[in-house]
Amino acid sequence: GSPGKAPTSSAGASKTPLSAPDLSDTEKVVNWSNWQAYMDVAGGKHPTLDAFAKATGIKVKYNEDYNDNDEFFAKVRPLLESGKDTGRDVWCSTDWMVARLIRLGYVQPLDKANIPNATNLADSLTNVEFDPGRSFSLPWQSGFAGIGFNPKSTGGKTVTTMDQLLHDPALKGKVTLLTEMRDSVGLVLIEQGVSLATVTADQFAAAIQVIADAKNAGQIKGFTGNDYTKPLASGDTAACVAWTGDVVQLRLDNPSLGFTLPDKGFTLWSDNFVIPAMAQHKKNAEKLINYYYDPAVMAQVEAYVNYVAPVKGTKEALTKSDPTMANNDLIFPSDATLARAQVFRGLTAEEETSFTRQFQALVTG
Amino acid sequence: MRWLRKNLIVIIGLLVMAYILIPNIVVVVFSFNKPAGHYNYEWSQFSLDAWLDPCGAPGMCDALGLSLWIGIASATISTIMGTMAAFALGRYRFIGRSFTNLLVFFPMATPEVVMGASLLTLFISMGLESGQTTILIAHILFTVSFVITTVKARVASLDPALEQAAADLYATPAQTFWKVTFPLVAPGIGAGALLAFALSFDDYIVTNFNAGATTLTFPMFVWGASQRGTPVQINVIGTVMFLGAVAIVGIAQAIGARRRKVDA
Amino acid sequence: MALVVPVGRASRKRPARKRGTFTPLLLLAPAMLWLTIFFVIPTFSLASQSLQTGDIDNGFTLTWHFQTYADALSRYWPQFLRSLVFAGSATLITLLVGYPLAWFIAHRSGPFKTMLLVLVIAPFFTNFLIRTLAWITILTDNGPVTGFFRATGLINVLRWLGLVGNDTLLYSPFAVIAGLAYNFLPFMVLPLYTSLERMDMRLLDAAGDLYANGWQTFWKVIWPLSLPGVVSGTLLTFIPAAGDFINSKLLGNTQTTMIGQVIDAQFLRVLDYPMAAALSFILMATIIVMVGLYVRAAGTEELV
Amino acid sequence: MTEATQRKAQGELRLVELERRYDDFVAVNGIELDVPPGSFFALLGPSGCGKTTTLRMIAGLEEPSGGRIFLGTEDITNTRAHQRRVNTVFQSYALFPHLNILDNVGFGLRQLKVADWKTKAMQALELVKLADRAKQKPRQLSGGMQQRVALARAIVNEPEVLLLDEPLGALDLKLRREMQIELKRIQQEVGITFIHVTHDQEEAMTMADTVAVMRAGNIEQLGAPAELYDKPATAFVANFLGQSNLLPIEVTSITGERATVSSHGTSLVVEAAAIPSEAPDGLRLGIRPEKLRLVEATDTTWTNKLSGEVSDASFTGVSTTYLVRMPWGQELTVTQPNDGTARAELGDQVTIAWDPHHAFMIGVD
Amino acid sequence: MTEATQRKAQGELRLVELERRYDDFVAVNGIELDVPPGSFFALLGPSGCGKTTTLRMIAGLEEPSGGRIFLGTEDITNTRAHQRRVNTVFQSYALFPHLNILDNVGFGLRQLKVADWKTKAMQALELVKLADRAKQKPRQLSGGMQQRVALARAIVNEPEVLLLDEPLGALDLKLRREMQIELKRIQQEVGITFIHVTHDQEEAMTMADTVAVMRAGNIEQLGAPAELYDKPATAFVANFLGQSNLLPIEVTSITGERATVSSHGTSLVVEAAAIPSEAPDGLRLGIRPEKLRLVEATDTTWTNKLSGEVSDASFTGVSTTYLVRMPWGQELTVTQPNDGTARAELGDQVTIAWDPHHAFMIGVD
Ligand SMILES: Nc1ncnc2c1ncn2[C@@H]1O[C@H](COP(=O)(O)OP(=O)(O)OP(=O)(O)O)[C@@H](O)[C@H]1O
Ligand SMILES: Nc1ncnc2c1ncn2[C@@H]1O[C@H](COP(=O)(O)OP(=O)(O)OP(=O)(O)O)[C@@H](O)[C@H]1O
Ligand SMILES: [Mg+2]
Ligand SMILES: [Mg+2]
Repeated sequence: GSPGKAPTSSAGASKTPLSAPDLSDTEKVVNWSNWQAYMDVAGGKHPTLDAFAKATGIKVKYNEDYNDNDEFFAKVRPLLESGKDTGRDVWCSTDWMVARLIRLGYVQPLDKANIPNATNLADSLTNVEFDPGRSFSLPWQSGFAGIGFNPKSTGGKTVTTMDQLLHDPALKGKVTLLTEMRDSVGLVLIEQGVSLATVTADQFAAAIQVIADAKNAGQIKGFTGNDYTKPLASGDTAACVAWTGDVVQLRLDNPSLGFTLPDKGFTLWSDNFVIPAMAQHKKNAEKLINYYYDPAVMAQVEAYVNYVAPVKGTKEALTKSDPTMANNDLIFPSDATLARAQVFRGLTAEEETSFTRQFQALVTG
Repeated sequence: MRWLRKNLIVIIGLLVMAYILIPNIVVVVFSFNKPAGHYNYEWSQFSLDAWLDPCGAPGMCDALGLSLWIGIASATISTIMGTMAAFALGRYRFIGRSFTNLLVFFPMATPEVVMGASLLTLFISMGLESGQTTILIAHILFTVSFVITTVKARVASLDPALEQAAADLYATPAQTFWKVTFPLVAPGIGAGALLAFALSFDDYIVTNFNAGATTLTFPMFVWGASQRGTPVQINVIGTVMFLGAVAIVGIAQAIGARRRKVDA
Repeated sequence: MALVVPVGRASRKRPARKRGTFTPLLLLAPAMLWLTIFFVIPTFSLASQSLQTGDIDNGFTLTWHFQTYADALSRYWPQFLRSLVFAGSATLITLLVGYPLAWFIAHRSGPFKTMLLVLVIAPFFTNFLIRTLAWITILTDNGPVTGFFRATGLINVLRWLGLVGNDTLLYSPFAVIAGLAYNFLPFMVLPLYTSLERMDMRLLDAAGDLYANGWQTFWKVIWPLSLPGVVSGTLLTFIPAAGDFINSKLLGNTQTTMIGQVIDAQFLRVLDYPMAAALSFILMATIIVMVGLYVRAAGTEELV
Repeated sequence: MTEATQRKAQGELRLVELERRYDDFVAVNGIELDVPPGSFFALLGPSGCGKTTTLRMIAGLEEPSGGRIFLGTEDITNTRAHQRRVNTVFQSYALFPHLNILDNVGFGLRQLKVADWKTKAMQALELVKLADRAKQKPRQLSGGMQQRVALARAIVNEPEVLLLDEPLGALDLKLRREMQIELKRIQQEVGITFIHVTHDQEEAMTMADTVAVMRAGNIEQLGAPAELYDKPATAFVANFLGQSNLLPIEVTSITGERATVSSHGTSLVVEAAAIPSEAPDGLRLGIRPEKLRLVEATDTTWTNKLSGEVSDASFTGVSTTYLVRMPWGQELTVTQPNDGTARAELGDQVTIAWDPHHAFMIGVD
Repeated sequence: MTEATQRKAQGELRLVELERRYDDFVAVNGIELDVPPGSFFALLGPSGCGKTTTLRMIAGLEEPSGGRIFLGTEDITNTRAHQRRVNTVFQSYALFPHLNILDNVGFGLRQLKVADWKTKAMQALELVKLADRAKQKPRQLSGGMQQRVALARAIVNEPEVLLLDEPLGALDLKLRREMQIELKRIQQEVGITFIHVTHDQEEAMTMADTVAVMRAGNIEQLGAPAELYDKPATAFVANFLGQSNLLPIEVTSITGERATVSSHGTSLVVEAAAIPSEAPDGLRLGIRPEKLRLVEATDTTWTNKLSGEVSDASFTGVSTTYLVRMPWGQELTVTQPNDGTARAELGDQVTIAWDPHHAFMIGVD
């Protein structure tokens, strides 16, 4: 593409991402927007970032301003739409957002030549439906959505299925689902035996209906973002759809908290590195990605963030320093566990609009 | 009984004050927590760790600094502009006054998401790069209405005789303003400035839209952090800000009192 | 439009000189310029957006599709209504608790006046999220506050009023209203303080002398004289509260959704910009109309 | 005026050791006062002597620092303002700016639930000649009009005790006289106890049954108007109530009813009974300017004569006031009625004379 | 007082057709006034006649609805208040509540950049006897003290024109007299033009060079005090400035300097020159109460005598005032000095007399 191309008023008109001249060789910096607390910390610094700067001479401007996929998208969309630089060279978006970004032509293909370590990508993540061959994205962290519960409030019961979550009278009015559609609806779909890779509009609508019924019956008290953690910990929420990383953290405080990955399956999500259109330091960004695809480096990160590492060999690297963590099935899931994980398929624009609308009608109704 | 009647208002006032401050107390308590994980929800054990390392959460102190500076700058500017406008609206009658009043209410009635997004679109079409400037502009925009409304109430009830007395004593309008009007309206302006600062310092939604890649404000930091667990340092900052404000006021008053004593 | 706000006795006795006519314009210029550039212009583009159709993949075009407004109203009127009711209740509560506090600060706090004013604002120094999370801690099901409500039977009153669903306080209309009231209390207290602080206490003496007891003095003298403060306080509370969504999101349940949440979802998640814009306009229009009626009814113009 | 009769003063107002301090400043210094029911009591005193403070304590608007207040047999010290059947005309008017004149005047009546408050308020407004202003706001009235509203607002309630703090100060002489007559009439008709602070001595003299002169928080002298005027007990009272010429004297001899005293070498005759027994030292003889006559130097009908030079003469309508300088430098003030008798000119050598029974004597304070 | 000399009144103050309306109410009705520089001008008039409004227009605090104001040759109608070398003592004081007494008084001096403002302000405070209150706030002072502060605040600036709106109304007689003397001294020393509104007629009479009597927005009469008093032009002035007894008369004959008139059948002698030429109808003869003497019925030294019955007698310090009822029902007021002459009793039949040159004559208004 050409940087001088006039910004078009209608989005989506350009499906080929715009690229800017790469200043990587002259400016030894890379701007990375990431989620909060998604990076190892020691003494007020990020050791792996410092090490990267030391090793390559590239300074990472690490900005923890990616708080929410939708909000972040709303913030950068007008810039991307009008063909302007977002000021960021790389960020980490969740799978479905990556799908949208690719669809809209807002992200650039990765130059794998600069990322030799990309081969360390975990096998389960190499071929995702929304980005075949991983040409635009590489996962940064992954996790599962399952069912978290607080035995204090369930009356000692464990919650093992979505069906129980949505219908067990013991949980009535003390259940929360996530506002993350693909996790909340995904779990219900899986429960119904639907594969997330092939989900149809009818199946989706049926799942929505199940949730709507539960909501109308007063079973569901709310749909939450990350703020589900506090009520779960205190017992104000008895059971909810929850993410692995959070539960690992919560359990450190409160070991009695339960977490189930339903037998029928559960969702797997990843937050993925992508390089936005018009990024100024694409090559530096790719070097950065490459750096984190070194298992030893990823192990350092993992020791802090407790999510699922997408890099092969991380578990081995971590075993030396922290064997308990290395043996945690939620951080380093076994192959058997991974086999049950599903990823929501990429949606067409129309599907995305329709599904989201249905789901939001439920959330804000 | 008599005592109760005389001090009833004090008792109620203190109770309401307590209502306002209870959450702060929770925040203070948890600033001494040492959570086992990232989440600072459950009391785990007493520790001074966070206090000894208040900037231990990377980026937080930078974000705090930015928020403070933006809060002070935007409160200052919007207080000045808002006070001026409040005087015009509270005191003069002119064509378009009702419309102007309306215009003042509109920004307060606009949902923040919408305001943030439309501002972003505007900035982009103006070619303004997101960053401190855009945050500042946005903050002034949504705080100025609050200042106007607060100050106007005070201006409206000002006794004009005093300003006339000043004019009679050779004070130009500007001098009248600074020497008589301002001191008398000061509580209103002070309240407006406090509101403006508070709104600016605590805003997330509008700010998030208009912040640049490297301008992370404190609320953005907290919001983001809460997605993965809130560091104890956030509570420390809350406590420090809280106690700091109290200390500043206390010291200022002590100095004022001493000066008065020296004067007398 | 009746959006006129108290004009002091100033207006008549002040010499309105020829050059005086420009003074208000000069005074207004910066703020109005600011509002015009950064608010009015975007508002026009928002208006146009509300009449567009399309989606982010294919872009939006202006089709003068007024139907969006009809859809917005028919689909989301319960949320609108709820927002107004919640914001109204919260405003009432802040007025009820804020008034004594403002009086206390203005007249009974002696040297602690400034200190208390800053303390009123102090919650804002800790982040709104942290604050709300602290509320969740306070209102938690097994906490002392809920315990108190249960022990005194107040919880049954709340349930009877439909403010809580079962015997817990959290995630209920009650929690949302309480949260709104808490968060917007400073917006009520500060303007009230401002107008109470300069009240001529001799008038209270006069009322007492003329057989008005404390309560009557309040209603007949203090209250009407503080109306400018009451009006601005209620406006500063009600308007933002009606558009708020944080409180209903964090403290409420699926039955407490407010319109701010809907707009947020339409804008950010559904990406239906026309719908979001239309909803915003309806919200703004509703608020402005209500405020207009309110200011006229309060009749602050006639005061003093 | 049916309520009025029930409401009229039942008992005397009694102040016992009433005291009020502001920090360490004593505004009212333990005064004792008995005001019989239905009497017209005038309180005089220089600026800042504590008159307003005293009234405010009686009204219940100021809490005494010490002492008690009785109305009849009842101790009302701790009764609240609105429960006392006492009304005040405030020195600063204290009209309610948000109410129109009629509502201001009707305020108290409405508190008392008087049904026809409007009629009564209008009557009171007619009394103060402001009936045509009933619908205006206080700020639209002139100073004197506002004062009359304040007056109407208090008297319309016909309380047991009416406190008037310079209620006529802003009125022109003519109106003041009319109002004085009205006040006196109301007071006698309704039988209210009036406590009247005024700076118009004539007002105090003509209207009051009893006059109290305050000085720096104390009551200096109390008595019937003529008594205070003719026989002031202290130099302060003598000079405060009208002017006095004070001559230092020494008693030289007392024979029966008459005594001989000398002042600056001149021998003068006084009434023996007038010499205060307790304070024989530093005695001064006082004589009012209007009791002094300009006489012929040769006139022998006068026993007391002094000669001097006219150092000033000023015409004041009813009379002319001369300053006559004595040989020892003191200037005596002489007021002569403009009754057609000859006027003296500046510089004239004149003789002044007085009747012994017009003189009074006071010790040092 | 170096600045003072430069600052003293340079030119006369001239009001031309000055008018002020409030809605359709005319507060000041096109008055014409010339006040020579350095003169002491008194403005009298009943409550609400427009005195304060006039002063406010001169000060520049109120915009005239019509007419012009000149100071010397300069048209100051549109000059703003702070640019006029005019200071005002406000009827309502208008002290700055946030400043202490010293700062209140020093306010104008500091505006004028007078270096030793503190010394001067203290001097002014000493003048009004409040030097010891310099550090207090206005609300800590009594009413009279506040008024004195207002006075000090205005005079300390020694302006060209000083407007005094009842500046001594709240002071006791003694202090008022002292202040009058001080004011007069300052006025003469510094040469300021004073425009003084007062309700104290004696004050106006003794202090002013010229007195103007206002009535309902108009100037009714203007002249030297004695002239106004002795020869009032209208019944209003006659009654406003002191009391007058007005007898309806008809001229029966004029012989040289004397004229004979008859009133209710009694023949009286008047000075022919006193008969107003323009209004021969409805003539009334006026005579001041203090010009009337109680005489023996047989006394033939008086040409004008009337007989009646004492219907009221009241003692007022300096003098006693009698009401004497004439056979035709009218009551005449007679003031007799208490100079030791015999007093009449209620019900006594008395004869009153006066000197023809003390009488004045007025037509109908
Ligand atoms: N703001 C106003 N609105 C309407 N009428 C007013 C206003 N100010 C003054 N007036 C009217 O103008 C007239 C003159 O008022 P002004 O204050 O000049 O009287 P004044 O001569 O000073 O009387 P006083 O001796 O009682 O102070 C009054 O009748 C008053 O009611
Ligand atoms: N709030 C206060 N704080 C301090 N001192 C006060 C206060 N109020 C009154 N005083 C003092 O008390 C004294 C008496 O005041 P008060 O008002 O009773 O005087 P007054 O006799 O009414 O005088 P005036 O004739 O001037 O009205 C004054 O010296 C005054 O300064
Ligand atoms: Mg007083
Ligand atoms: Mg006046």
